[in-house]
Amino acid sequence: MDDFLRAVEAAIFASEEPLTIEDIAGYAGEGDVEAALRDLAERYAGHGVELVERGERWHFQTAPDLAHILRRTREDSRRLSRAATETLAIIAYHEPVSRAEIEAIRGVQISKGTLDVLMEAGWIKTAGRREAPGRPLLYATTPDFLSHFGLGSRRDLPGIDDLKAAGLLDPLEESLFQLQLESDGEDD
Amino acid sequence: MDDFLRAVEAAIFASEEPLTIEDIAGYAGEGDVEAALRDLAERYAGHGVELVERGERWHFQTAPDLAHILRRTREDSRRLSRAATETLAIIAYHEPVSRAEIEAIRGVQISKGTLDVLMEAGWIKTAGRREAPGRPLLYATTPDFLSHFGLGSRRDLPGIDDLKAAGLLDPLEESLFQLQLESDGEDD
Amino acid sequence: MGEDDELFIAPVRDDEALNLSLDGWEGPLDLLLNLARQQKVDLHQISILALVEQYLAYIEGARTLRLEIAADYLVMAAWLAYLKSCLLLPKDPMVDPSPEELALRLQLRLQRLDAMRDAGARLMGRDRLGRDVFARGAPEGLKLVRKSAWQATAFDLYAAYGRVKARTAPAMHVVAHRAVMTLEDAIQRVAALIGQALEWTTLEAFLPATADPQYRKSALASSFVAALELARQGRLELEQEETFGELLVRRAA
Repeated sequence: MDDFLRAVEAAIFASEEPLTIEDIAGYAGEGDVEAALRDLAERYAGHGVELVERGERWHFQTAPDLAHILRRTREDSRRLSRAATETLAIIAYHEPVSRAEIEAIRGVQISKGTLDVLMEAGWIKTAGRREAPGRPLLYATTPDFLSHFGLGSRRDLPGIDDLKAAGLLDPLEESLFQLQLESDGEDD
Repeated sequence: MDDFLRAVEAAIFASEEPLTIEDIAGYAGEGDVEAALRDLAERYAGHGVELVERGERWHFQTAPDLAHILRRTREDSRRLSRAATETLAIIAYHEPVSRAEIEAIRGVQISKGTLDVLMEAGWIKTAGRREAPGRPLLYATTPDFLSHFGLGSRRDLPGIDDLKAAGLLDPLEESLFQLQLESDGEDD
Repeated sequence: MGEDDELFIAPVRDDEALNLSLDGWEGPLDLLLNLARQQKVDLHQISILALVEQYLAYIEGARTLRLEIAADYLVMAAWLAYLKSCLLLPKDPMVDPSPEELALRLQLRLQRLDAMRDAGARLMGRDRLGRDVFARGAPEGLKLVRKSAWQATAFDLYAAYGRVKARTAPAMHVVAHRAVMTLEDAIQRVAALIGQALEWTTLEAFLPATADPQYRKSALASSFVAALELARQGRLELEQEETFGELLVRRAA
């Protein structure tokens, strides 16, 4: 195992968070980081520990099939409410998306705490404003979202291609009964 | 690699503290933990990461010879000094421009350090020499300058009329005061 | 999985009418979706008319039980009743969008919500970091050495340029003309006039006649200083009987 490979391995191992290729190069110095990552991923294949890429950032984690021996019961306390789960899914599949759009899909107003919980978990962030009347604030997922749910990128979101093909992820602006009943108006 | 070995590896990797053989057996279940530890230590020999025993507890650590690479420079935000900001503005509005010209426009001398800071920030670069007596070195802004300040091109810089409208051209009492201060010696 | 069960709350059965409650639903769309799932067909093939009937019956049931019904459920009921009548009435080609189109949109809405609900459940069921898979428990951490990243905003930049421009622009100074009596003039004048003043005379008597209060003030100030100077030179004497009293002058003996 050459020193560059060892350096890449050590840097990712020592880091408290996933590292981008640029981050790794910053530690390991001159060399082909991508080739080293491929090499390492192969060496670790079948181990109890694996090298994975999540949102263009790399980290080691334990193999999923060992979950049963490592699972810590206390983690269950961090269960997301149904509203938060749906909201997270809507943001992930539609991002960037405004609050009004999330509400239109769910057919119900978001309580303030819902987005806060997702922000606090580090899974969503604000992502600028839409250049449209009212300039609504937009939300998108974070790299930590991808790491947490074991997604290489948003393309790995379960079923996203099918949903897209079915038109179920198309922009949705009109509110549910907008055409018939000018409802009391939606705010964001 | 058998599942017992993988479990031992994963348990040590995921643990927040070094584990005793009993701890490890608690996770990995039935099996010869000591043999597994020997096996793992051998597999990791020569890696950037090693399995080590300290006081009858086991943990992974990065190889000692790589300690020096696990250090990296971090960027700390520092506000640009007034002298540097003015110099940068003059270069942006008048580029390409020589140091003597900058000083003439600014009405105050600039220290070498001022230009160095702007170079280090990646906002200015040298842009050849003027074909004039003394062939003075010329300075211009970089693409990083445009992106940092959110400008599509130098044409997006507000014009003199815009500055006037924004009240930025009002001769301030303060500017006189500043002149006095700076002539005493400028710092960056 | 338990998690999924929670997402799809068990449908309400007719024989459990007393359990009829609106608390369990997150709004009318949620209720509609759950009713739609009772049709036990793919959401593509759902009968909107049947769904409308179910919803209206549900709301009616809640009404007879005198449950509190939130306004949005009633709005949805009104809209669905309207949709139902449109679907049953003979086609009017002038109506745009057509009732079929509206029904299709509602169906699409339900599919969208259903898809997101399903996606949420699938996300939660993944191997999650910190629950199913674990990062290194005790990373050494990477050391950082500080380096400067220079910060300045666009406003700083423009303000700086404005400052430079304001500073170096040729400034035109206009000094307003003011009538003043200089100290030199006052000394000459007081020195000339004191020759005639053998007795104590007020300083004011030496001032020129003027209607300009500013000039008078200037003349008084300058004449006072002139009197002090002349006194210093031993050419006149000064006297004041009380604080702020009249200032008297006469030629030195």
